[in-house]
Amino acid sequence: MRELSFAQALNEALAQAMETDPRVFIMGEDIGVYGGAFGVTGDLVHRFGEDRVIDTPIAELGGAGAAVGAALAGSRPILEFQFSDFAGLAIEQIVNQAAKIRYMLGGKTHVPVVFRMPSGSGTGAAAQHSQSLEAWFGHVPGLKVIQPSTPHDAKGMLLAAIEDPDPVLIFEHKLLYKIKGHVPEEQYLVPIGKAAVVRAGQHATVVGSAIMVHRALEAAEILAAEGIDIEVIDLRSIRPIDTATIIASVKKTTRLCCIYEGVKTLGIGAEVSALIAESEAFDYLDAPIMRLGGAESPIPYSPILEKAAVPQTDIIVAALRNLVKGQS
Amino acid sequence: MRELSFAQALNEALAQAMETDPRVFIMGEDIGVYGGAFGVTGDLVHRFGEDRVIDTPIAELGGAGAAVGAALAGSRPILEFQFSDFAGLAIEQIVNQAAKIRYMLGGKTHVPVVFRMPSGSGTGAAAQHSQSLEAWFGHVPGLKVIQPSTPHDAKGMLLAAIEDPDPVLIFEHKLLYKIKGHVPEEQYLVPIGKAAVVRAGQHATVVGSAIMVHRALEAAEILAAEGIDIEVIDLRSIRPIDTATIIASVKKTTRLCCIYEGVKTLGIGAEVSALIAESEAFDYLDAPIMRLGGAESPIPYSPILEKAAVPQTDIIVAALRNLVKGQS
Amino acid sequence: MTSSPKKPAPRTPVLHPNVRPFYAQHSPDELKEALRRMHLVRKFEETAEDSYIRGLTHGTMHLSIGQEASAVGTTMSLRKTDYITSTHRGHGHCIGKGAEAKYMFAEFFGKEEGYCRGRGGSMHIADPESGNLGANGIVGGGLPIAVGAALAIKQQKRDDVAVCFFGDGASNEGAFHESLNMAAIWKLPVIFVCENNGYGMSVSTKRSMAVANVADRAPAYNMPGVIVDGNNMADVVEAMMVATARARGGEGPTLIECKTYRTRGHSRSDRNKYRTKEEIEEWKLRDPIPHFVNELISHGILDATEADTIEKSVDAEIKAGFDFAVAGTNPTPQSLTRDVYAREIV
Amino acid sequence: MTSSPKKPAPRTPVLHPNVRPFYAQHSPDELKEALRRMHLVRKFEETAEDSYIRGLTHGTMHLSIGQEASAVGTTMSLRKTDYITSTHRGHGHCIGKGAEAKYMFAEFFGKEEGYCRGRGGSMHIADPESGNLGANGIVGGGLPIAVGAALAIKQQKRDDVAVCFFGDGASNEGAFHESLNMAAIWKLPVIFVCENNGYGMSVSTKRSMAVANVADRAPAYNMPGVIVDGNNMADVVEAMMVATARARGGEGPTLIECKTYRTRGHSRSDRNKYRTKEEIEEWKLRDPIPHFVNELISHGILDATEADTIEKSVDAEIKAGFDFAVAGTNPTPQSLTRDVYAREIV
Ligand SMILES: Cc1ncc(C[n+]2csc(CCOP(=O)(O)OP(=O)(O)O)c2C)c(N)n1
Ligand SMILES: Cc1ncc(C[n+]2csc(CCOP(=O)(O)OP(=O)(O)O)c2C)c(N)n1
Ligand SMILES: [Mg+2]
Ligand SMILES: [Mg+2]
Repeated sequence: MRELSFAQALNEALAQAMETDPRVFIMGEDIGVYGGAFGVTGDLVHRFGEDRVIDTPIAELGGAGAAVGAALAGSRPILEFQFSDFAGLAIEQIVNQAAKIRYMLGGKTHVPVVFRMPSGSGTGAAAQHSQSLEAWFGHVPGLKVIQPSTPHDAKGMLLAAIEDPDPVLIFEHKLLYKIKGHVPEEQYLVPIGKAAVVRAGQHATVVGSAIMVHRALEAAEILAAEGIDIEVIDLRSIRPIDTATIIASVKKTTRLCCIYEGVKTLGIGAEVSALIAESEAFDYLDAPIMRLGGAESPIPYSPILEKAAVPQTDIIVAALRNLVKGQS
Repeated sequence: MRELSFAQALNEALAQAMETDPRVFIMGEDIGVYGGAFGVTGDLVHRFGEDRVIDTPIAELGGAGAAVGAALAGSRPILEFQFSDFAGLAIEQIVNQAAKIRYMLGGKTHVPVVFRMPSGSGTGAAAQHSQSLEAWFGHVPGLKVIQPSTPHDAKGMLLAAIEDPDPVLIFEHKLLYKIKGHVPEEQYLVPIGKAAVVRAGQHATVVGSAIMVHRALEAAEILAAEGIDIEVIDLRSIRPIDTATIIASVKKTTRLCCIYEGVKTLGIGAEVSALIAESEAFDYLDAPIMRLGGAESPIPYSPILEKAAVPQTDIIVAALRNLVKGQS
Repeated sequence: MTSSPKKPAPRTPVLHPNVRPFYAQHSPDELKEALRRMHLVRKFEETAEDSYIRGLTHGTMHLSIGQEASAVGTTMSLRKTDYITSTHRGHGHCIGKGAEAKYMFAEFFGKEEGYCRGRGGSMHIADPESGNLGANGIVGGGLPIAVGAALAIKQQKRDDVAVCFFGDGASNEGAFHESLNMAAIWKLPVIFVCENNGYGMSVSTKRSMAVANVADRAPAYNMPGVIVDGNNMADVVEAMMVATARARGGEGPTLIECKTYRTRGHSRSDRNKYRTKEEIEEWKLRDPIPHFVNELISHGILDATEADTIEKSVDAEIKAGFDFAVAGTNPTPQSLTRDVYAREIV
Repeated sequence: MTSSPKKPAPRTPVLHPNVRPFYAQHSPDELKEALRRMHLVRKFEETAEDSYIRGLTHGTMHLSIGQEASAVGTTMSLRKTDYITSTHRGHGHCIGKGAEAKYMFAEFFGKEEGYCRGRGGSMHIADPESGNLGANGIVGGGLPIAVGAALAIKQQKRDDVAVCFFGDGASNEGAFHESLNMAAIWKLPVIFVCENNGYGMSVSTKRSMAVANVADRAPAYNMPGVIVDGNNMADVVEAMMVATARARGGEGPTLIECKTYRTRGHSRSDRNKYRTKEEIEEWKLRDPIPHFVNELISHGILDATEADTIEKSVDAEIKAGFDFAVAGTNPTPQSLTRDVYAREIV
């Protein structure tokens, strides 16, 4: 079974898409000879040339707008933001243009663009380089927002995003780039909008995404030793969100905890909680719906504080034990 | 009792703040001789001069950054975005700078800036001029986000925002500018972070903000005739959010409906629902938590579609009847 | 090279002994069609304004009355496969690129028959079929989009161009800087057409820029910056002939600044407090349409009766378009979320 | 007006018969202090780099080694009440504006004693007390902030200035355009200092701009654009003398482009694939520090032993600062949300 890192899986998806579809090209800051700030584009510029692997000036708004325009003109652009935080400079093009153009034009056109969003904390890069902004874009009709947690899904979901006729944002947690896992060599699609039950359990449902899926699985292993049986769902897609899978799980386990790195308030866990609280699963709930989200602060530099700012495995273990056993 | 329109109340707040505090100034597009796109600044340029009522070029990022810089240098800037949609161009300065500078500098400075955000639909201005983005900013630690629904609160909360040492965004629903109400002549503060129970009721709690408070009250009146007694809470502040007031109400009424104009998914109703679902009030709930939010689409131009895109009174009435009586 | 008015315009303009390139290189039919479109823009907007005043439509509306020469002059010789990105003041660009008034009216009235099926409205009327990538409610929003369209053109090895419309006010947006820089370093086939009507809403260029002309900013991108009388068809078209030849030839972008004026307010809510009646009246005397009619007549391309026929035919088209729109179908609330995505979410 | 080296610099530079203004108008003590600060910047960064390599700190780090003349030269004559906005490569600006190495080290090590109490780290080290409004992790983020600070200065009728540091890469951001335009139309006391080290991360200015110099963009804002050898203290300081005099005198902003080079990689992850060893070595020969030492000696302001003494004193300060930082206090997790707001949320 061939293993690749998350970053290598993304690189392979980009390479295969460019090989099979001449309309596909990638652009971004330092994605050429530098190979990308996180090494995802690697040597693609040498394989596909500077016309299809384009180093942009440092101009996020212009870069995003150029991607939108190229998509409208029949190309298939993939724009890498060096850090998802910098997309804050391009919100106008992503949200006011890419997300709305098709609708504003009555469906007479569409915008097949992919925005790659390296995100999350844990690298000591502090407040302006560590945000998790997936909830923002999940709030925007016209966009699709995905967040793979494994190398396998990273490749399959990026290929699905490139093949999708609508604008897709793929959030790539920086701490995942180096993790390894099985990745098939052929091109394959992992559908957008489908969550995955990555661990079956009886006592509680944990819904998480990206790095939090791994921490949830660690926590589940620890709790298994105590006879607490946790079901873990990898959300994978923020918009559209796979409500059915979560409802089915909660009906079975009767307990729900949402774990996410983004700021707790108005983060993705708020939506997951509300979806269940308004659903038929509400009557099955045996406990309040728990949320473990990022702290109500910017991400600090100090490693001690940075760790404290997002849910860590020990915290998750204690919280789930409390959820199931009702103990603190 | 003196009556002023919502817009006049804001104008009076700006004028009084500038009279009493020489550090206060306002800037924005067409706020001078034009008087503001919605007439809020009116004739202030004639009263306070072009040095304190500054027409900026059409440059939202630069304007917002200039406001941040002026705040850091000891002034008290108030920036008007002509439409909150255009703040999408200035997210970088609002979210990466204004919200984080104090924290990144270890509390050694602070950023007393106010951003005025005319928002919402109902004016036929279509997808790029009608958004309700309060949820986005409510997700950002370091910012305060308020959303008054009456002329009285508009004046008092804007004065509180100007007096506040931290960055505050005030969302002004365009359909409210013309509504009239009692406004005291003196300067007064309506505290940021406190919701208001604007109608006491027994059978269900409705939490809304801005224009939705008015529709909720209309709906409550209609339902009162059927013997359904609705409690209406005006959220007023999105960040910080007044959880205690909502919890107390839900414990009493045992039913909750959140009504908001922003897109339903990941909108403010998601947070209100999740706050209750994780709280001690959960055990008091006799029904799933209901959300009535904006449609999962951009705001369309056609008046028929535009109406259908956000909760209207008739929809609210039917939904609340269903919530209380369990009928459809 | 030829000056025969029958032949279509060659790729680069040619100076004719006694006729300027615009007249030398466009056939009478082309010139008359240009005039017809100018009338169409004018009368479309006058009728739209009238419907608005009569309360037949809602929302807002930005009229380009007085700017028809720049809108039609820049678009009249474009191919269908060329692109434009338009603005909030885009009715003229839309018609210039080949849109039909009836579908524009239908959009303006929020009907399913409209170009945007009633979803877009006045500020977003656009016909993608004709290469119009969209009007834009965001000032400067179309600038990087045009650059991207030109990038795609280059990648697809086409010799089409992207024409990017924007105003003087938009040139103060960061998007202007980022877009012109990218177009310049990548030598893209973009023509940046700045319709400088002297004001960004209420703020004059004197108050919003430190230079006298938007074109004075072109050297910062090592790009030609051309200033023309935006109310003079011949001036506008000849600048476009040079710029499009440059762009199609792979020589890169050009910035054309059309000096013009909007004789109506910025939008419906404008009380014109920031300018004088005199200024407005003075510019009304420089109306591009009669000026063009007179030039056509003086060149013997048109006579008074023909001029009248053209105007009458436009009146008829407008009337028919208006009736078509009024009789159109309203969208149903059930169709609200249709077309949010090209692939409906499962 | 005087040329006596004892007196502090007068507001406007004066040409001395045979000594250039920089030497004529700064006292030996001022000049030696400038040298000391250049050493301090260099040695702070070398020590920081070493700690990083030894795994004593985490995160990333952007070194300005080779750029000390522009950092210190632009800041040495500023008042405490003048402002600067700095960048991700801001250690030099911070020290130039008067910060102490020990508190910078403490920040670098994430300690409560640090300038940002360990919340900011290398990319955000700043001492607001000394008029440093902050380093910035967002390229171009400080540009409009400096404009706003200058706007406040003007409103408060002060004659202070705001110095805005940014790189060649940042000059391609829309924020550059919007900021220079606002500063120009409002005649604000801002000095835009572009430290052009030839690259924005891996992309050379040849690939990211269509003009040869960032200063070539100044005319678009009707602003003076001055180009100086950024590795030559005298050149940098004299350009600043003129610009600050202009700004304090209410004559408006200036753009100064310091041509320089970073001899280290962009950040820790840089493998220098985009430039040649030869280029780096060539620039190392143009190291601003020995060049300045030689000039001071040739002007008889410094002798070899004194030069050595200064360097030794800096070594001691660095050593002490490093030890201070290592011995510092780690923040407690409980303090995580402290200082998010100035007025704690009730
Ligand atoms: C980003 C943005 N800022 C502000 C506005 C509001 N607005 C609409 S048109 C306009 C003036 C634009 O001026 P200009 O670019 O000169 O075009 P003109 O209206 O003169 O044709 C303004 C401020 C907007 N729509 N988008
Ligand atoms: C808005 C934004 N885009 C990209 C980055 C990533 N980044 C950090 S520094 C840098 C290069 C900046 O180049 P320049 O302005 O020339 O400054 P230099 O690093 O050369 O000192 C880049 C691309 C960022 N921090 N912020
Ligand atoms: Mg204009
Ligand atoms: Mg550089």
